[in-house]
Amino acid sequence: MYDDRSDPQTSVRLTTRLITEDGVRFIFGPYSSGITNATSAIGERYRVITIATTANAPDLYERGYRYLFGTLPLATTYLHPVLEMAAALPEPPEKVAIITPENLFAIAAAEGARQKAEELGLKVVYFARYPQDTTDVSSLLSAIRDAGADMLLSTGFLQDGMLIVRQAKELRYNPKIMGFTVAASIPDFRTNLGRDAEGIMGGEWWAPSMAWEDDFFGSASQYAEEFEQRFGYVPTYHAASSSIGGYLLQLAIERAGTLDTEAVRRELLALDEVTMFGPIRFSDKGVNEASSAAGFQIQDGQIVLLWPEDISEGSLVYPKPGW
Amino acid sequence: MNGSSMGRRGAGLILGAVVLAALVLPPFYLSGYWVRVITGLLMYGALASAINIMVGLAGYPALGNIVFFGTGAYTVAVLMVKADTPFFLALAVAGVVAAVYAALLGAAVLRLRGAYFSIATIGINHATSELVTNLDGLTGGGRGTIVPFFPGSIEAERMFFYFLMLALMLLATGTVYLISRNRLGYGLRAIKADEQAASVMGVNTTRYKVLAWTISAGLTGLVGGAYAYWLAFLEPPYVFDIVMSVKVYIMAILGGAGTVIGPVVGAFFLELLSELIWGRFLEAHMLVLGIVVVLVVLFVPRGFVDLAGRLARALAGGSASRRAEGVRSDG
Amino acid sequence: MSQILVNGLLTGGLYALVAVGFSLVWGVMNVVNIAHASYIMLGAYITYWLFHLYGLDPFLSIPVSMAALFLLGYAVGSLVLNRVVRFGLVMTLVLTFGIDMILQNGALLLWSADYRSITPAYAGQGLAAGGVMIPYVRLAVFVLAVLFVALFSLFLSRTRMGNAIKATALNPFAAELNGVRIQRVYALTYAIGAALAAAAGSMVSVVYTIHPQVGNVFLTRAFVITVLGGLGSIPGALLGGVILGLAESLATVTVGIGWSEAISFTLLVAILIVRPQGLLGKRFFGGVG
Amino acid sequence: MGDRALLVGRGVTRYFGGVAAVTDVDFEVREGEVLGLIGPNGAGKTTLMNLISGLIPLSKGEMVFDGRRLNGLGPWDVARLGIARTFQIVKPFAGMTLRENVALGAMFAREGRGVPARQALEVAAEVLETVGLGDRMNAHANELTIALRKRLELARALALKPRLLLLDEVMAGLNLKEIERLIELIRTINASGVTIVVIEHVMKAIMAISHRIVVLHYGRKIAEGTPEEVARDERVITAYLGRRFGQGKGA
Repeated sequence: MYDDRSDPQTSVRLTTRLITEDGVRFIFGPYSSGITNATSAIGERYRVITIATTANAPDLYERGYRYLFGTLPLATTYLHPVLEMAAALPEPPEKVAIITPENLFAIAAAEGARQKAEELGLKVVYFARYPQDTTDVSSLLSAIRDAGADMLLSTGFLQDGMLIVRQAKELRYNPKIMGFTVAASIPDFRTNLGRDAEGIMGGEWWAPSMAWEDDFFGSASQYAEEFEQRFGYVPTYHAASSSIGGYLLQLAIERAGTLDTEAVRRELLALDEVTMFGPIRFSDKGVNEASSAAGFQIQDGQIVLLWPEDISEGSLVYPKPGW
Repeated sequence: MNGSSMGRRGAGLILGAVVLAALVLPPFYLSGYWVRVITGLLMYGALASAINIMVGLAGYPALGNIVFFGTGAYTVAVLMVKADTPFFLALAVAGVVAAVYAALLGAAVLRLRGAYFSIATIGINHATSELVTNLDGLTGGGRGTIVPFFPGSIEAERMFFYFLMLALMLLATGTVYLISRNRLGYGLRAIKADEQAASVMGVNTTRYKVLAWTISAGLTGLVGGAYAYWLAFLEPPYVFDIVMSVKVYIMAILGGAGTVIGPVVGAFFLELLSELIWGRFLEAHMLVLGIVVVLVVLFVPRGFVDLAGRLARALAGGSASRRAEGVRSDG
Repeated sequence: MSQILVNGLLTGGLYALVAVGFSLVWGVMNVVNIAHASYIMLGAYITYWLFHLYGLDPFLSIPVSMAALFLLGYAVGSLVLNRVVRFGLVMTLVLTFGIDMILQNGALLLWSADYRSITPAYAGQGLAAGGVMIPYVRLAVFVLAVLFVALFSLFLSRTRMGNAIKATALNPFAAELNGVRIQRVYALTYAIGAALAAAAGSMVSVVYTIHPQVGNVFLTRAFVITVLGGLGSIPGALLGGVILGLAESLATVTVGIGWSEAISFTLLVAILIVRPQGLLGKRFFGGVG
Repeated sequence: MGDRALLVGRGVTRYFGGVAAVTDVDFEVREGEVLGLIGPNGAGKTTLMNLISGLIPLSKGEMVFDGRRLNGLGPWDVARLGIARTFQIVKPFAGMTLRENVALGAMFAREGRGVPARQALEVAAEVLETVGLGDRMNAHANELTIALRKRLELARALALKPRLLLLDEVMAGLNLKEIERLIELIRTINASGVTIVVIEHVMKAIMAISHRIVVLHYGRKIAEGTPEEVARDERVITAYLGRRFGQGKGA
């Protein structure tokens, strides 16, 4: 295991090192879709299976790679539960604004949300990309408010996500729904924002409170407990996805009875499992097509799962409480 | 030609043969990882030589020269993805596009000197990066763009990129050598020393500066184009990376700006060091690199070649005349 | 629309404070101080830790962060920078780039890449005036930033030290002949630049999320503003800051936020070429051939 | 020495941000002569020289060199037409040997038909020989005394094989003996057919070598003639020594 400093040149070099120096046959991909893009290309050339556990931009899986598998559903579906929840309301919001940083994964999620919103009959009145390192979105939010959007979706990361909430509050911009992707599910988002995070919604690939379980890890909550005991913090989907990636690879190798790449690949494609991470089945492109995101809302500083309805732990507060 | 210079020529030939062997043989004996590392060294060597034309010869601190690397990389990517252009044709176009970009900018920007010029180049790099990000229909914007694979076996690919980068490095270094022996080189060195004096000596300073930047940019664009095909995936921040640009700049200074071989030596030294530091200090890698940068500026501001020359003179005693080895640099 | 202008103006005030120290060091010492980014970051962290560990109000911690960075700046200026200043601007630029790498990555090791923020009780409160929201925190930051810039301007014109700095900026050789100790002036100027960066950093920490790289974005703004306003020009920094803040704000609602950086950097290059002395500044160093 | 004008200036004017440094100066430099250019500090002598060599453009007026208009030409074009110059503050190319310094001129010499680097180095050796620096060809400029640097500056200009040579205070900072040797050198150069314009503060020297003298004051030409004529000119005396003194003597 090497630290790649989140720089593609280094990542690629290290991937090559793992394969050609260390004789590695299977690789767990790096964090972020962009870098996975570069390293999986190396894996593909050397016919080494890459299991990407945190990279789910659709572009990755549209290249026809044979040896790339992703444990997460496509990023495009990240905000679908939030939109579905909104559309199912008796008085749904009317106008949607979607903003995204310039980033492979975030743009995919935003584009996916735009498409879904239109399918559900919600009108997208504002769609914008902003620079990833932006320090000021107040004018962006002013413009969104002027466009009359009563639902704001953002696919930003922690930093810009927090900036959006703080500046929306400063501007007294009160959409009925505020939804985030990865930002809202990170504990720092809630601890840093405190009460301002109340009522914010999000999509989530996995949470300890989900009812999934398997023979190896037990239930999702058991996994989370054990994880917290060993590492000292509550696991997010990133950790769970990585654990499950390892588990799936192990299963596939056991079933293949060999470390031969082609045999293991066939077994991975044949998998159809329900795990503590949810159901998993890889499409021909290597994407987990069996699972989908859940929708949640932050209530009293906790993530409360609300969607799909059969896993709902509470009821939606709508519209979101004002600032 | 007297006897001693004949002897030196002979020694030079032997040395050249050894160096050539050292450059050609590695991919046949080393693992994929090391071949990739050395391919990276060659790439930095080529970039350092290319920036040397501006920094070392003309004395124009083109700190944002990486803009041509990114321009070249995106030219190759767009041509290969959108127009199915064969790689070598795309690469040639990348060199031309980068060169033309520099020529167009040069007429205006090269009126600036010193830090003003540096900062203008940094600004151009930033603006170009943002432009590429915003032209997402063409470039994929922040999503990045995927460049087609090299068609062939892994071994063939490894060889291909190794020798491609080697060829580019030799091209860049050879260009510096040729320039420095020619009127262009003398003219540029005169510009570096005193632009006004150079102009009244008949050096068309505007044309020479633009020409130097065009050549430097063309070479940098070629390397960027090769990089795009090698990495197979681009995002604007990866190829318009100002940290990379400053690193290349430091390499040229460290080795000896203005000398033919110095920048390559600097590039090899810093990249290898970087690789070694990285192995020892996983977390503190960039920190240690920063310390190296500070130490270089404080203690080797004129570079290794100058340092070696001074050491040699000191060892030979006061009698050794102050002869320039190759092209001398002067801060 | 008026909200957009207010946003731009408020941001512009902070930008001005971010730029003034940077502009000073460049104008007086002929040093493009890349480490300014790190000084902003360190100022922000000092305020963050004082708030989190001792509950000190972020605005009250400004003097502390300024004093701390003044000392650091003086040390760096006298021990490192003074040895290299004579090598010229490009070498010092590279040097401060190295210092910046050390400080930023040091901060990364010490405090991790985690995003942190300060949320005092009054955060998010504001003044509503005719449909325009003016958040108290941002208003305070604006007022303080302008106040700092004004006080600093007074310092330059009314004190002996300030006059020495100005004289050195105009002609270091003449100043030296008149008994100014250049090395000391340089170290002090650098220290003051760092202290001003720290003040800006403290304010950044109240308005934005902080992390080890938080200074970088502001550094790029400082570049543009300094060139826009003129090297070492204090009113220039103020004007440049406000212009940039407004321009970015307007760009967001007209051409789209994605283009705002492309525009500001194109502006930077254009101004360098057309009017290198900036809008208000005198040309201290270098310039057009 | 003929009467044919090699360089003619008409109404030569240059403003710096609204302030006139040279105003409406008419002058001519005749083929083969040594023309002295004198005037108190700030009279515009160096500005005029910068205008001739194309370092700064004219605000008004025109200049013609051997039938070719100089207006709008870059300094390199002017140099290639055969006008070389030295600078008041010497500007040797740091990092180059004396030989390389001088070779540069040969490389870019007249009409742009400069010679290749190797050949230029041969030419440089000859030129260094003529100015008396032949034994120090591989030295660097910063190792030279000020007197020798002035000679280097001169050698560099000569390498351009100029028809017109502009010398801006080549004697400043030299001792008497050095000045004498330099005067000798300038005469030799002039005798070889090079027309020369000299700016000089050392009055004795300029009176000795100039065939004619032009006097500038506050950017205007106030007198012109042989050294003897100029020395008797009342306006010149006033300009140099102050109004009252000039008037008193005239009265």
